[in-house]
Amino acid sequence: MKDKKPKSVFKEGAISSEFIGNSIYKHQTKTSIGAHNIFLGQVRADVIDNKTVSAIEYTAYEEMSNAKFHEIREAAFEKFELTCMHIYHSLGKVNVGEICLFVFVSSPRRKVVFEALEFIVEAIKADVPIFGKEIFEDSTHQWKQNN
Amino acid sequence: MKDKKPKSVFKEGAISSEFIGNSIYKHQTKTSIGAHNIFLGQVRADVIDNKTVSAIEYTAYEEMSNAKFHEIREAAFEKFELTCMHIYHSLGKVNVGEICLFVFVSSPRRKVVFEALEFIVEAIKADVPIFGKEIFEDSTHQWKQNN
Amino acid sequence: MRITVRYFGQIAEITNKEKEVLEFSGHTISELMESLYSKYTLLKTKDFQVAQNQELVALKTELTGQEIALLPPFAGG
Amino acid sequence: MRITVRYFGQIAEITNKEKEVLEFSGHTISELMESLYSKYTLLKTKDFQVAQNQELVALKTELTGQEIALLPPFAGG
Repeated sequence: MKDKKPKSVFKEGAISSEFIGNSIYKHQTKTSIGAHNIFLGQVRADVIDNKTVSAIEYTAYEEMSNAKFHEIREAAFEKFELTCMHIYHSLGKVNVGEICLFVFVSSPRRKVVFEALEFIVEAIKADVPIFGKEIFEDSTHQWKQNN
Repeated sequence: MKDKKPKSVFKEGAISSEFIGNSIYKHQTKTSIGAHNIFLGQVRADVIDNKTVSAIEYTAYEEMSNAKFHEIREAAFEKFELTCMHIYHSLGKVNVGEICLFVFVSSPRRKVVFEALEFIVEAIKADVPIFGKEIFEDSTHQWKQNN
Repeated sequence: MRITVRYFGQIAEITNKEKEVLEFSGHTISELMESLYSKYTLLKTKDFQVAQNQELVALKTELTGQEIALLPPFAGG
Repeated sequence: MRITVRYFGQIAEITNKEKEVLEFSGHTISELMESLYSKYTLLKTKDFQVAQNQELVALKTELTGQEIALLPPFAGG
Protein backbone atom coordinates (compact mmCIF):
# COMPACT_ATOMS: atom_id res chain seq x y z
CA MET A 1 0.00 0.00 0.00
CA LYS A 2 2.89 2.38 0.65
CA ASP A 3 3.90 4.24 -2.44
CA LYS A 4 7.27 5.54 -1.39
CA LYS A 5 8.90 5.96 -4.75
CA PRO A 6 9.84 9.52 -5.72
CA LYS A 7 7.50 11.16 -8.14
CA SER A 8 7.22 14.46 -9.87
CA VAL A 9 6.11 17.09 -7.40
CA PHE A 10 6.02 20.09 -9.71
CA LYS A 11 3.07 20.92 -11.90
CA GLU A 12 2.96 23.72 -14.43
CA GLY A 13 0.44 26.36 -13.32
CA ALA A 14 -2.29 26.13 -10.69
CA ILE A 15 -3.51 22.89 -9.13
CA SER A 16 -7.19 22.49 -9.99
CA SER A 17 -9.96 21.51 -7.60
CA GLU A 18 -10.86 18.71 -10.05
CA PHE A 19 -7.37 17.29 -9.71
CA ILE A 20 -7.72 17.34 -5.92
CA GLY A 21 -11.19 15.77 -6.01
CA ASN A 22 -9.91 13.07 -8.34
CA SER A 23 -6.93 12.39 -6.09
CA ILE A 24 -9.33 11.89 -3.17
CA TYR A 25 -11.45 9.57 -5.33
CA LYS A 26 -8.45 7.38 -6.15
CA HIS A 27 -7.94 6.69 -2.44
CA GLN A 28 -11.35 5.12 -1.99
CA THR A 29 -10.00 1.73 -3.04
CA LYS A 30 -7.49 1.82 -0.18
CA THR A 31 -9.78 0.47 2.50
CA SER A 32 -7.21 0.39 5.29
CA ILE A 33 -7.34 4.20 5.36
CA GLY A 34 -9.48 5.79 8.08
CA ALA A 35 -8.30 9.40 7.92
CA HIS A 36 -7.07 11.80 5.27
CA ASN A 37 -5.61 15.24 5.93
CA ILE A 38 -5.10 17.72 3.12
CA PHE A 39 -3.28 21.04 3.12
CA LEU A 40 -3.87 23.52 0.30
CA GLY A 41 -1.86 26.69 -0.20
CA GLN A 42 -3.86 29.35 -2.05
CA VAL A 43 -2.48 32.59 -3.52
CA ARG A 44 -3.71 35.57 -1.48
CA ALA A 45 -4.60 38.97 -2.94
CA ASP A 46 -2.37 40.73 -0.42
CA VAL A 47 -2.35 44.52 -0.48
CA ILE A 48 1.14 45.98 -0.06
CA ASP A 49 1.65 49.77 -0.28
CA ASN A 50 -1.76 50.11 -1.91
CA LYS A 51 -0.94 47.61 -4.61
CA THR A 52 -2.79 44.32 -4.83
CA VAL A 53 -1.11 41.02 -5.65
CA SER A 54 -2.71 39.46 -8.73
CA ALA A 55 -0.53 36.36 -9.13
CA ILE A 56 2.61 34.61 -7.94
CA GLU A 57 5.10 33.30 -10.45
CA TYR A 58 6.98 30.33 -9.02
CA THR A 59 10.43 29.17 -10.00
CA ALA A 60 12.57 26.54 -8.29
CA TYR A 61 15.99 25.01 -8.17
CA GLU A 62 14.33 21.89 -9.45
CA GLU A 63 17.03 19.27 -8.93
CA MET A 64 17.64 20.34 -5.34
CA SER A 65 13.88 20.74 -4.69
CA ASN A 66 13.17 17.21 -5.87
CA ALA A 67 15.95 15.91 -3.63
CA LYS A 68 14.49 17.86 -0.67
CA PHE A 69 10.96 16.65 -1.38
CA HIS A 70 12.32 13.12 -1.42
CA GLU A 71 14.06 13.64 1.94
CA ILE A 72 10.87 15.08 3.42
CA ARG A 73 8.85 12.08 2.16
CA GLU A 74 11.34 9.60 3.60
CA ALA A 75 11.47 11.42 6.94
CA ALA A 76 7.67 11.54 7.15
CA PHE A 77 7.26 7.83 6.36
CA GLU A 78 9.93 7.10 8.96
CA LYS A 79 8.31 9.21 11.70
CA PHE A 80 4.62 8.54 11.05
CA GLU A 81 2.55 5.47 10.22
CA LEU A 82 1.23 6.71 6.90
CA THR A 83 -0.52 4.69 4.23
CA CYS A 84 0.29 7.24 1.58
CA MET A 85 1.52 10.76 0.98
CA HIS A 86 1.32 13.04 -2.05
CA ILE A 87 2.87 16.44 -2.61
CA TYR A 88 2.27 18.75 -5.56
CA HIS A 89 3.64 22.27 -6.04
CA SER A 90 3.05 24.70 -8.86
CA LEU A 91 5.69 26.22 -11.09
CA GLY A 92 4.98 29.25 -13.26
CA LYS A 93 2.09 31.64 -12.80
CA VAL A 94 -0.66 31.01 -10.27
CA ASN A 95 -3.40 33.63 -10.00
CA VAL A 96 -4.94 34.81 -6.74
CA GLY A 97 -7.51 32.35 -5.45
CA GLU A 98 -5.77 29.47 -7.20
CA ILE A 99 -3.96 26.64 -5.45
CA CYS A 100 -0.17 26.34 -5.57
CA LEU A 101 0.49 23.62 -2.97
CA PHE A 102 -1.40 20.37 -2.33
CA VAL A 103 -0.19 18.01 0.40
CA PHE A 104 -2.25 14.87 1.06
CA VAL A 105 -1.55 12.32 3.80
CA SER A 106 -3.57 9.23 4.73
CA SER A 107 -3.40 6.77 7.59
CA PRO A 108 -5.52 4.13 9.28
CA ARG A 109 -5.99 6.51 12.25
CA ARG A 110 -6.48 10.22 12.63
CA LYS A 111 -3.92 11.32 15.24
CA VAL A 112 -1.02 10.61 12.95
CA VAL A 113 -2.31 12.56 9.95
CA PHE A 114 -2.47 15.85 11.86
CA GLU A 115 1.13 15.58 13.02
CA ALA A 116 2.41 14.31 9.69
CA LEU A 117 0.74 17.01 7.60
CA GLU A 118 2.05 19.87 9.70
CA PHE A 119 5.55 18.35 9.70
CA ILE A 120 5.54 18.05 5.90
CA VAL A 121 4.13 21.52 5.20
CA GLU A 122 6.59 23.21 7.58
CA ALA A 123 9.50 21.29 6.03
CA ILE A 124 8.44 22.32 2.51
CA LYS A 125 8.23 25.97 3.54
CA ALA A 126 11.64 25.88 5.28
CA ASP A 127 13.78 23.55 3.17
CA VAL A 128 12.71 23.51 -0.46
CA PRO A 129 14.33 26.10 -2.78
CA ILE A 130 11.21 27.49 -4.40
CA PHE A 131 10.97 31.19 -5.19
CA GLY A 132 7.86 33.31 -5.60
CA LYS A 133 7.53 36.55 -7.48
CA GLU A 134 4.42 38.40 -6.31
CA ILE A 135 3.06 40.23 -9.31
CA PHE A 136 0.88 43.27 -8.62
CA GLU A 137 -2.04 44.41 -10.71
CA ASP A 138 0.13 47.21 -12.19
CA SER A 139 2.69 44.59 -13.36
CA THR A 140 5.35 45.59 -10.84
CA HIS A 141 6.53 42.86 -8.51
CA GLN A 142 8.21 41.94 -5.24
CA TRP A 143 9.74 38.72 -3.97
CA LYS A 144 7.82 36.57 -1.52
CA GLN A 145 9.54 35.25 1.58
CA ASN A 146 8.32 32.49 3.91
CA ASN A 147 8.19 33.08 7.65
CA MET B 1 -16.38 36.89 4.50
CA LYS B 2 -17.17 34.88 7.64
CA ASP B 3 -20.06 32.54 7.17
CA LYS B 4 -20.93 31.82 10.76
CA LYS B 5 -24.57 30.96 10.41
CA PRO B 6 -25.54 27.41 11.31
CA LYS B 7 -26.13 25.13 8.38
CA SER B 8 -27.12 21.56 7.84
CA VAL B 9 -24.20 19.30 8.71
CA PHE B 10 -25.79 15.95 7.95
CA LYS B 11 -25.89 14.45 4.49
CA GLU B 12 -27.66 11.25 3.54
CA GLY B 13 -25.08 8.62 2.55
CA ALA B 14 -21.42 9.04 1.63
CA ILE B 15 -19.77 12.39 0.87
CA SER B 16 -18.49 12.25 -2.71
CA SER B 17 -15.07 13.37 -3.89
CA GLU B 18 -16.85 15.58 -6.44
CA PHE B 19 -18.66 17.38 -3.63
CA ILE B 20 -15.33 17.98 -1.88
CA GLY B 21 -13.64 19.17 -5.08
CA ASN B 22 -16.52 21.52 -5.74
CA SER B 23 -16.38 22.86 -2.21
CA ILE B 24 -12.68 23.66 -2.72
CA TYR B 25 -13.51 25.32 -6.04
CA LYS B 26 -16.06 27.62 -4.39
CA HIS B 27 -13.34 29.01 -2.11
CA GLN B 28 -11.25 30.29 -4.98
CA THR B 29 -13.19 33.55 -5.04
CA LYS B 30 -12.17 34.20 -1.42
CA THR B 31 -8.82 35.79 -2.12
CA SER B 32 -7.96 36.62 1.48
CA ILE B 33 -7.47 32.90 2.10
CA GLY B 34 -3.89 31.61 2.05
CA ALA B 35 -4.31 28.18 3.60
CA HIS B 36 -6.96 25.47 3.64
CA ASN B 37 -6.90 22.36 5.80
CA ILE B 38 -9.26 19.48 5.17
CA PHE B 39 -9.96 16.40 7.25
CA LEU B 40 -11.73 13.42 5.72
CA GLY B 41 -12.93 10.42 7.67
CA GLN B 42 -13.11 7.29 5.50
CA VAL B 43 -14.76 3.99 6.44
CA ARG B 44 -12.12 1.30 7.03
CA ALA B 45 -12.50 -2.38 6.13
CA ASP B 46 -11.48 -3.44 9.64
CA VAL B 47 -11.18 -7.16 10.30
CA ILE B 48 -12.62 -8.20 13.68
CA ASP B 49 -12.68 -11.89 14.66
CA ASN B 50 -12.13 -12.85 11.01
CA LYS B 51 -15.08 -10.78 9.83
CA THR B 52 -14.55 -7.77 7.58
CA VAL B 53 -16.48 -4.53 7.94
CA SER B 54 -18.30 -3.70 4.70
CA ALA B 55 -20.12 -0.50 5.73
CA ILE B 56 -21.05 1.69 8.66
CA GLU B 57 -24.63 2.79 9.15
CA TYR B 58 -24.78 6.12 10.93
CA THR B 59 -27.61 7.42 13.05
CA ALA B 60 -27.64 10.49 15.25
CA TYR B 61 -29.58 12.34 17.89
CA GLU B 62 -30.00 15.02 15.27
CA GLU B 63 -31.32 17.94 17.30
CA MET B 64 -28.58 17.59 19.92
CA SER B 65 -25.95 16.95 17.24
CA ASN B 66 -26.85 20.13 15.40
CA ALA B 67 -26.66 22.07 18.66
CA LYS B 68 -23.23 20.55 19.37
CA PHE B 69 -21.97 21.26 15.85
CA HIS B 70 -23.10 24.84 16.33
CA GLU B 71 -21.23 25.10 19.66
CA ILE B 72 -18.10 23.64 18.06
CA ARG B 73 -18.30 26.16 15.19
CA GLU B 74 -18.74 29.07 17.57
CA ALA B 75 -15.87 27.92 19.78
CA ALA B 76 -13.56 27.46 16.78
CA PHE B 77 -14.37 30.92 15.36
CA GLU B 78 -13.75 32.34 18.83
CA LYS B 79 -10.40 30.61 19.33
CA PHE B 80 -8.96 30.81 15.81
CA GLU B 81 -8.81 33.47 13.10
CA LEU B 82 -10.71 31.54 10.47
CA THR B 83 -12.15 32.87 7.23
CA CYS B 84 -14.53 29.97 6.93
CA MET B 85 -15.37 26.56 8.25
CA HIS B 86 -17.53 23.76 6.88
CA ILE B 87 -18.53 20.49 8.48
CA TYR B 88 -20.42 17.63 6.82
CA HIS B 89 -21.23 14.24 8.32
CA SER B 90 -23.01 11.30 6.76
CA LEU B 91 -26.17 9.66 8.01
CA GLY B 92 -27.28 6.25 6.81
CA LYS B 93 -25.08 3.69 5.11
CA VAL B 94 -21.51 4.50 4.08
CA ASN B 95 -19.53 1.71 2.43
CA VAL B 96 -15.86 0.99 3.10
CA GLY B 97 -13.59 3.39 1.22
CA GLU B 98 -16.29 6.07 1.21
CA ILE B 99 -16.11 9.32 3.13
CA CYS B 100 -18.34 9.95 6.15
CA LEU B 101 -16.81 13.15 7.61
CA PHE B 102 -15.58 16.27 5.80
CA VAL B 103 -14.21 19.18 7.82
CA PHE B 104 -12.83 22.17 5.93
CA VAL B 105 -11.18 25.23 7.51
CA SER B 106 -9.61 28.23 5.78
CA SER B 107 -7.57 31.15 7.02
CA PRO B 108 -5.23 33.83 5.69
CA ARG B 109 -2.29 31.97 7.27
CA ARG B 110 -1.36 28.36 7.75
CA LYS B 111 -0.50 27.97 11.46
CA VAL B 112 -4.07 28.56 12.52
CA VAL B 113 -5.65 26.00 10.20
CA PHE B 114 -3.67 23.11 11.65
CA GLU B 115 -4.72 23.92 15.20
CA ALA B 116 -8.31 24.70 14.26
CA LEU B 117 -8.85 21.52 12.24
CA GLU B 118 -7.57 19.22 14.96
CA PHE B 119 -9.64 21.06 17.58
CA ILE B 120 -12.81 20.67 15.51
CA VAL B 121 -12.29 17.00 14.58
CA GLU B 122 -11.51 16.01 18.18
CA ALA B 123 -14.58 17.91 19.41
CA ILE B 124 -16.80 16.16 16.85
CA LYS B 125 -15.49 12.75 17.87
CA ALA B 126 -15.95 13.47 21.58
CA ASP B 127 -19.09 15.58 21.83
CA VAL B 128 -21.52 14.88 19.01
CA PRO B 129 -24.09 12.12 19.56
CA ILE B 130 -23.56 10.15 16.36
CA PHE B 131 -23.74 6.35 16.41
CA GLY B 132 -22.15 3.91 14.01
CA LYS B 133 -23.19 0.35 13.31
CA GLU B 134 -20.33 -1.56 11.70
CA ILE B 135 -21.89 -4.02 9.30
CA PHE B 136 -19.82 -7.07 8.43
CA GLU B 137 -19.82 -8.86 5.10
CA ASP B 138 -21.97 -11.65 6.61
CA SER B 139 -24.60 -9.04 7.63
CA THR B 140 -23.89 -9.33 11.35
CA HIS B 141 -22.90 -6.11 13.08
CA GLN B 142 -21.21 -4.47 16.03
CA TRP B 143 -21.32 -0.92 17.38
CA LYS B 144 -18.42 1.43 16.72
CA GLN B 145 -16.94 3.43 19.55
CA ASN B 146 -14.58 6.42 19.30
CA ASN B 147 -11.40 6.45 21.31
CA MET C 1 -44.71 14.25 34.59
CA ARG C 2 -44.93 13.37 30.93
CA ILE C 3 -41.49 12.54 29.56
CA THR C 4 -40.37 11.55 26.10
CA VAL C 5 -37.52 9.06 26.31
CA ARG C 6 -35.39 8.51 23.22
CA TYR C 7 -33.10 5.56 22.54
CA PHE C 8 -30.22 5.40 20.11
CA GLY C 9 -27.86 2.86 18.58
CA GLN C 10 -27.32 -0.28 20.63
CA ILE C 11 -29.67 1.06 23.33
CA ALA C 12 -32.50 1.18 20.81
CA GLU C 13 -31.71 -2.45 19.95
CA ILE C 14 -32.39 -3.39 23.58
CA THR C 15 -35.52 -1.33 24.05
CA ASN C 16 -36.67 -2.30 20.58
CA LYS C 17 -37.97 1.22 20.06
CA GLU C 18 -36.50 4.63 19.37
CA LYS C 19 -38.87 6.65 21.44
CA GLU C 20 -41.61 6.35 24.04
CA VAL C 21 -43.68 8.72 26.11
CA LEU C 22 -43.83 7.88 29.81
CA GLU C 23 -45.91 9.14 32.70
CA PHE C 24 -43.37 9.33 35.54
CA SER C 25 -43.58 10.53 39.15
CA GLY C 26 -39.89 10.38 40.23
CA HIS C 27 -37.68 13.42 40.77
CA THR C 28 -34.23 12.54 39.48
CA ILE C 29 -32.60 11.08 36.40
CA SER C 30 -31.46 8.23 38.64
CA GLU C 31 -35.01 7.31 39.57
CA LEU C 32 -36.02 7.33 35.92
CA MET C 33 -33.10 5.02 35.09
CA GLU C 34 -34.15 2.58 37.82
CA SER C 35 -37.56 2.45 36.27
CA LEU C 36 -36.09 1.84 32.82
CA TYR C 37 -33.71 -0.83 34.15
CA SER C 38 -36.61 -2.81 35.50
CA LYS C 39 -38.45 -2.47 32.21
CA TYR C 40 -35.41 -3.30 30.03
CA THR C 41 -33.13 -5.53 32.08
CA LEU C 42 -30.36 -5.69 29.48
CA LEU C 43 -29.90 -1.93 29.78
CA LYS C 44 -27.76 -2.47 32.90
CA THR C 45 -25.14 -4.28 30.83
CA LYS C 46 -24.64 -1.34 28.47
CA ASP C 47 -22.54 1.79 28.58
CA PHE C 48 -24.47 5.00 27.96
CA GLN C 49 -24.81 8.65 28.94
CA VAL C 50 -28.03 10.50 29.62
CA ALA C 51 -29.06 13.79 28.02
CA GLN C 52 -31.86 15.96 29.36
CA ASN C 53 -33.17 18.44 26.82
CA GLN C 54 -30.06 17.84 24.69
CA GLU C 55 -27.51 18.39 27.45
CA LEU C 56 -25.58 15.57 29.11
CA VAL C 57 -26.51 15.26 32.80
CA ALA C 58 -25.39 13.30 35.87
CA LEU C 59 -27.60 10.66 37.43
CA LYS C 60 -28.32 12.76 40.52
CA THR C 61 -29.62 15.62 38.37
CA GLU C 62 -33.18 16.73 39.00
CA LEU C 63 -35.60 15.59 36.36
CA THR C 64 -36.94 18.71 34.67
CA GLY C 65 -36.88 17.82 31.04
CA GLN C 66 -39.47 17.07 28.49
CA GLU C 67 -36.94 14.97 26.58
CA ILE C 68 -34.54 12.41 27.99
CA ALA C 69 -32.17 10.54 25.69
CA LEU C 70 -30.05 7.44 26.37
CA LEU C 71 -26.86 7.81 24.36
CA PRO C 72 -24.44 4.92 23.80
CA PRO C 73 -20.76 5.71 23.03
CA PHE C 74 -20.32 8.27 20.27
CA ALA C 75 -18.89 7.12 16.97
CA GLY C 76 -18.91 10.19 14.74
CA GLY C 77 -16.35 10.45 11.95
CA MET D 1 38.49 24.68 -11.49
CA ARG D 2 35.45 24.87 -13.76
CA ILE D 3 32.31 25.75 -11.80
CA THR D 4 28.73 26.21 -12.87
CA VAL D 5 27.06 28.96 -10.85
CA ARG D 6 23.28 29.15 -10.80
CA TYR D 7 21.16 32.15 -9.81
CA PHE D 8 17.53 32.15 -8.76
CA GLY D 9 14.72 34.59 -8.07
CA GLN D 10 15.82 38.09 -7.12
CA ILE D 11 19.48 37.02 -7.35
CA ALA D 12 18.99 36.18 -11.03
CA GLU D 13 17.49 39.65 -11.46
CA ILE D 14 20.77 41.17 -10.28
CA THR D 15 23.09 38.93 -12.25
CA ASN D 16 20.76 39.16 -15.22
CA LYS D 17 21.40 35.50 -15.95
CA GLU D 18 20.32 32.16 -14.48
CA LYS D 19 23.57 30.32 -14.98
CA GLU D 20 27.19 30.81 -15.92
CA VAL D 21 30.30 28.65 -16.12
CA LEU D 22 33.36 30.12 -14.41
CA GLU D 23 37.02 29.19 -14.37
CA PHE D 24 37.99 29.77 -10.71
CA SER D 25 41.20 29.19 -8.77
CA GLY D 26 40.08 29.91 -5.16
CA HIS D 27 39.57 27.24 -2.50
CA THR D 28 36.49 28.20 -0.48
CA ILE D 29 32.92 29.24 -1.03
CA SER D 30 33.85 32.54 0.58
CA GLU D 31 36.51 33.28 -2.04
CA LEU D 32 34.04 32.51 -4.79
CA MET D 33 31.53 34.89 -3.22
CA GLU D 34 34.14 37.69 -3.05
CA SER D 35 34.74 37.20 -6.73
CA LEU D 36 30.98 37.32 -7.47
CA TYR D 37 30.52 40.41 -5.26
CA SER D 38 33.07 42.31 -7.32
CA LYS D 39 31.38 41.21 -10.52
CA TYR D 40 27.80 41.91 -9.31
CA THR D 41 28.03 44.70 -6.74
CA LEU D 42 24.32 44.65 -5.87
CA LEU D 43 24.67 41.07 -4.66
CA LYS D 44 26.01 42.35 -1.32
CA THR D 45 22.67 44.00 -0.60
CA LYS D 46 20.73 40.76 -0.91
CA ASP D 47 19.95 37.94 1.46
CA PHE D 48 20.82 34.49 0.11
CA GLN D 49 22.17 31.06 1.01
CA VAL D 50 24.69 29.06 -0.97
CA ALA D 51 24.27 25.46 -2.09
CA GLN D 52 27.12 23.30 -3.31
CA ASN D 53 25.99 20.30 -5.31
CA GLN D 54 22.44 20.80 -3.97
CA GLU D 55 23.36 21.00 -0.29
CA LEU D 56 23.41 24.24 1.69
CA VAL D 57 26.94 25.10 2.82
CA ALA D 58 28.67 27.68 5.04
CA LEU D 59 30.97 30.31 3.55
CA LYS D 60 34.10 28.73 5.00
CA THR D 61 33.34 25.43 3.26
CA GLU D 62 35.92 24.10 0.86
CA LEU D 63 34.96 24.52 -2.74
CA THR D 64 34.61 21.04 -4.20
CA GLY D 65 31.50 21.25 -6.26
CA GLN D 66 30.73 21.36 -9.89
CA GLU D 67 27.56 23.29 -9.18
CA ILE D 68 27.13 26.27 -6.88
CA ALA D 69 23.73 27.93 -6.47
CA LEU D 70 22.83 31.28 -4.91
CA LEU D 71 19.43 30.87 -3.27
CA PRO D 72 17.34 33.82 -2.09
CA PRO D 73 14.73 33.29 0.67
CA PHE D 74 12.47 30.34 0.02
CA ALA D 75 8.81 31.00 -0.75
CA GLY D 76 7.30 27.59 -1.40
CA GLY D 77 3.60 27.06 -0.72
